[in-house]
Amino acid sequence: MAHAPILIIVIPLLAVFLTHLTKYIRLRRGAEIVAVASMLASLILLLSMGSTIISGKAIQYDLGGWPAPIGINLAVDGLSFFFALFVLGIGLLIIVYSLGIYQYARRYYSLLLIALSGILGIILTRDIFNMYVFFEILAVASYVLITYKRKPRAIKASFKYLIMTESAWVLFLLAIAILYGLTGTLNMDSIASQMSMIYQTNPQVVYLVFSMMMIAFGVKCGMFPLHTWIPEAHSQSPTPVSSLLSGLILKVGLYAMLRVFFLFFGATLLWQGAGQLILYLGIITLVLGACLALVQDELKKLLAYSSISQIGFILVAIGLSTQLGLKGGLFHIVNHALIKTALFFCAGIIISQTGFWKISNMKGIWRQMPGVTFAFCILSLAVIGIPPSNGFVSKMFIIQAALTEMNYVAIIFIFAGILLTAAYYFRIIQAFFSPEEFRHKPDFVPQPVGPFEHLSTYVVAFLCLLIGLFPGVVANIMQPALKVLLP
Amino acid sequence: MIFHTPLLPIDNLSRFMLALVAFLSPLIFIYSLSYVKRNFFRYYFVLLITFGGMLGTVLARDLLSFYIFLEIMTVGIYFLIIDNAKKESFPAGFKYILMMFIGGIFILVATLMLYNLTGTFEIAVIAGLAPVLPGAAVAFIFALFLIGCLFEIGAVPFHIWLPDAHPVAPSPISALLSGVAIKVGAYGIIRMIFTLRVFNSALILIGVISMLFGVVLALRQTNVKRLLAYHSISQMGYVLLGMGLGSGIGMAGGLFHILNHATFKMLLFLCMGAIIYATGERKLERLGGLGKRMPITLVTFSIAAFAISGIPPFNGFASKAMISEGVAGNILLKLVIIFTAAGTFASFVKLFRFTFLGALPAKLENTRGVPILMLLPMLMLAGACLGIGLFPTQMLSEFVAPAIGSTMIFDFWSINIFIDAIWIIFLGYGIYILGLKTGFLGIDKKAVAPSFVRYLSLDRICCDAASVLEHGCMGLKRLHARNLNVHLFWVFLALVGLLFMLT
Amino acid sequence: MHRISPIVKIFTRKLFPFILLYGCYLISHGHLTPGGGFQGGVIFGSAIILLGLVEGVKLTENRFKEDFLSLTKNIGMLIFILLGFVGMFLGYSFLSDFLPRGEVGTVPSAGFILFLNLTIGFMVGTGIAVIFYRTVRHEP
Amino acid sequence: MINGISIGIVIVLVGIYGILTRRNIIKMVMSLYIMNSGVILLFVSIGYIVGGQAAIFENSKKLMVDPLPQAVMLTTLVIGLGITALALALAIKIYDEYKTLNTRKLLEK
Repeated sequence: MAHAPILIIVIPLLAVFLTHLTKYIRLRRGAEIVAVASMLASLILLLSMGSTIISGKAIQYDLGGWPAPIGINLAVDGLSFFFALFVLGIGLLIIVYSLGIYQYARRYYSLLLIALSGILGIILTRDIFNMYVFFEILAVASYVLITYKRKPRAIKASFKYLIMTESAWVLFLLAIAILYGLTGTLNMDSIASQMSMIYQTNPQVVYLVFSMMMIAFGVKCGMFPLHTWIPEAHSQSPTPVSSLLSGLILKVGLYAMLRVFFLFFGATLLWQGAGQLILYLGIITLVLGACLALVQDELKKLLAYSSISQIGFILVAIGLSTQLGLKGGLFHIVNHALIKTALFFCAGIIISQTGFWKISNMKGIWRQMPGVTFAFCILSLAVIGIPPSNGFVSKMFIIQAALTEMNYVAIIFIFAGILLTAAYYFRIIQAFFSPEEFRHKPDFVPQPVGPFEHLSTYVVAFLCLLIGLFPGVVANIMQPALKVLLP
Repeated sequence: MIFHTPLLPIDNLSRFMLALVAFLSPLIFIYSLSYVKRNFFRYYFVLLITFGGMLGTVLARDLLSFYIFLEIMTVGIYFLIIDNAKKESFPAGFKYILMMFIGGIFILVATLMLYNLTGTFEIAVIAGLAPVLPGAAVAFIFALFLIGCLFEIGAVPFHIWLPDAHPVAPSPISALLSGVAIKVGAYGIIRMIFTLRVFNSALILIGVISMLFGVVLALRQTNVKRLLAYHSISQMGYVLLGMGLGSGIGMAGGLFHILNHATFKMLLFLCMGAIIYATGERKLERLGGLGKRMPITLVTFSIAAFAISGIPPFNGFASKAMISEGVAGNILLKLVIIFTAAGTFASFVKLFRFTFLGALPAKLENTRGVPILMLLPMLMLAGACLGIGLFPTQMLSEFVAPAIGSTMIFDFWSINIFIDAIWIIFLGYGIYILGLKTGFLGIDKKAVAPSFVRYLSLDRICCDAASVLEHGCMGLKRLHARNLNVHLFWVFLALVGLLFMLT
Repeated sequence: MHRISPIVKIFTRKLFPFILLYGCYLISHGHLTPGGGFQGGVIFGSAIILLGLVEGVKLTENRFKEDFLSLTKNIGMLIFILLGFVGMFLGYSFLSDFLPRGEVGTVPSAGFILFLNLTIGFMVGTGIAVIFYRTVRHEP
Repeated sequence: MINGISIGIVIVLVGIYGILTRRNIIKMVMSLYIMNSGVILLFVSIGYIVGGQAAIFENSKKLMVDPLPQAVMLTTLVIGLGITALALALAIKIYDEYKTLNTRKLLEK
């Protein structure tokens, strides 16, 4: 229906305030019901637009009736539909996972919904300042979510995350100011149309704007020099929040990078220096994340470093800036979001049941929790890229893209990256299956792990294998997205 | 759309390998029925996945599904190796999966390069296009694919995982691993030779090195399964030599040796498994005099020992004769073949002497025979060795030759083959006696191990490389833990860096 | 804590309603003169904070109870979104101006922007008051 | 020459200097807000037209300053408020737990 784009964003926002009001009605788990209902409503609305998007047309929507260059308008084209779909899917998964943990109160669900509506806003908006506002909404919600359990280390991690993100995003605001000075509008499409002319007159300014935006998106998606907040933020936050962080927030940073760079600088800049630059930064991120993960002993921190190195893979794929490279990159974004969310679920279940944080004292956990270990094995095989899983398909596309480009540096480092990933994931599997008898933590009462956690983990593990076996389904949803990026 | 993988129809080569995999793997299932005592569900679940992976690899009509099933098989075998969860099985498993992964990526890169050249993964189509493709690219792709498969086979420069994986894995798994899994790698090479029509003489060099390296180190071993593992390397050297010759007879000899090696190597591992099952001992020093207690294992072991060293009535001699026939011109290769055969014979005499003959150590007083379910596969395999040995011509004409699509008759019972056999026996016994005296066989501890062997071994080089990487990563980690201001400084430094890089 | 001098107490008690009136002026003339929902709301909040500082938190607590304030905050936001929906139901797009525009320069001139400002002012005022209550009651 | 834009840039640089060198986290939050206000000044002064009148519409056709940056900067101000309030709250909690505000000491804790 006509108002679908704005409704997708506003319904979770509406649900935020409804969850606050459920305090006054006696519905026992009102907040959860409202949260799940709002996500389902948004999902249904998005799917209702699916048919038109797949056939290639984009849906415009002007907020408040003002036409494009003046008012804020939303556009749902191939790329945003693709991202919105998997964001809503994973958002639903995260909410279902946190249903199990009973002590999460209304405040948690309202913050989660604010974050999700922020993400959806970023994906659907076509106005660059509006994207900044939604990024800030998302950022504020994630700062508070990280500190939800009020652990001192979590507060320190959240503070670090806040300072780093905000100081980078001041640069983004500067970039918007410069763009507004040059083009006079805030709408992405009109800026893009004038971009090539601006590049002719003064390329220096375009380079400045590009590097500022690169820094801003780099902090959000954990690129090489800007990834330092990720390990603490992931390991100290509650499990569903850390999967929200690495599953969605890193991916939205990548989405914004894709959207802005290919829209603004696509024709002029990307094919000379910038694409190569993203490639090399991706390679450094890849190797750094993998190396640090090799020597890491805390499970959640290790998964955080592995997120950084997988983001490196995606950056390499984007840096190649060919049709095949983008296809591999987009596919890997979806795969990695799915797999990493479920990996954090497994880590959460293990930590809440055993109370251990370090892998070294999780030895021989296989007898205690065979199901979770089995799911963990499937998921880590998926991250490495063992064939029947979906990780393999996207890794294959990325390698193929690097081969067609004859970019030997990229191939060698992708090779090393896959190897290092295999090394640190098999190190974990080795610890799980080790022969020593599992020593319980003295006087530790394991928290109750309800059916929701196990259910959502196994569903995602099965989904990974399913996508691995039938990648065609995701590939043709991705087709319109590729046409948007590389016409 | 992406994965239209036409698994069928298959040509003769796949049918040959299918027969090999399909006939031998069920024996593993039967054998492990009584061998495996704990966590049955996990063991059989992963074994079936591995079996599926093997069948898929053999039946694959296009390179991509070949790679996919190869990876499934590799991961399956990894979980089987760490199945009996002994302390030392994990480093070996870790080394195995990483080495196999390197090989896998080589194969994947080669497949994708081929896809870029020809636009398809289908083997048949690529075979058709092969002559028209640019020569240099085809040679490079073949080299990549070859390296990948050599990892799977465990040829010399890439063999590091094999001697560690075998002693640690449960016996049926090491039988499966060296009996069937290695053969799939050899199948990959043959398949690639046929599609790309590239004859690469490097194979001969690698084959010869593997043969010598395997035999020399096998003589030194005292751990029963490690000895057999080194022999796998040397036997696969034979296969590589056969394939490297490039002539029809060489290829047929190599293929025939794959079949023979699968049968007698699996039989050897099953016999050793029976001994370990009965006595619980792995080291030769603590074994001895089991002949009386385990007669059937004695018989089957001796058949397999004769087969592997190429003594006429048993199946090893047929394929070795073909390969030595193929290599007839070159004296040096002839010498190498004779020496390896003799060395193999010597080490199996040693094995035979120290397990079945000699005094029964006090501890093994009450060793009983092995349950029937374990003996059955051993007897069947012994029968197969004997049968192929007695009727090699029929075997060659309607089973091995059509696999390569050539009708070939080879006279197995000619006189010089008998002379070679006698040469092997005498030389082998001589080496055994010499080795016993100088302690080279490592039995009675006055071993004179040349120090350079310890220094040269690739294994140590890899471990050192791994520890260097470890220190590097620890250094990186220390470098990484800084306070907030420094991390912010990195943010703005990145901005300046980007600006500098762009302009 | 030294005692608040009586002058300050009397003045705040007398000035309190006028501060609120000034806040309302800012909100209602948001679309005409500099001001608007947020600024007016901040004035509301500062009025309550002033009362809290001078009279002591317990007195202001029972006058402006905290959960009442947070309830109004949430309801304010709900009304804002519903106003957006009203625009949508009347056939225009979301948050569009469905009221007729009065002549320039008078209060009803900007259609439904006035109601938006009201809700925002309401919400921000109560929100800042809630922040003040939480920080005052915080003990390490 | 001195106009709104150059002063805005200077303020942002002051903020960046502050956030990089100060050890005390409260001072870092303050310099964060300085950076924010620097950008706001820059953005607003981009829309400034010399001799333009304040963008309040009284149906007179005089030259008016571009109102869009000002409206946009209202939102940035609100966001700046939210971020600073949250950062200070976190700083208070950090001080409660670790009894120090120095980033170097915080690193070891």
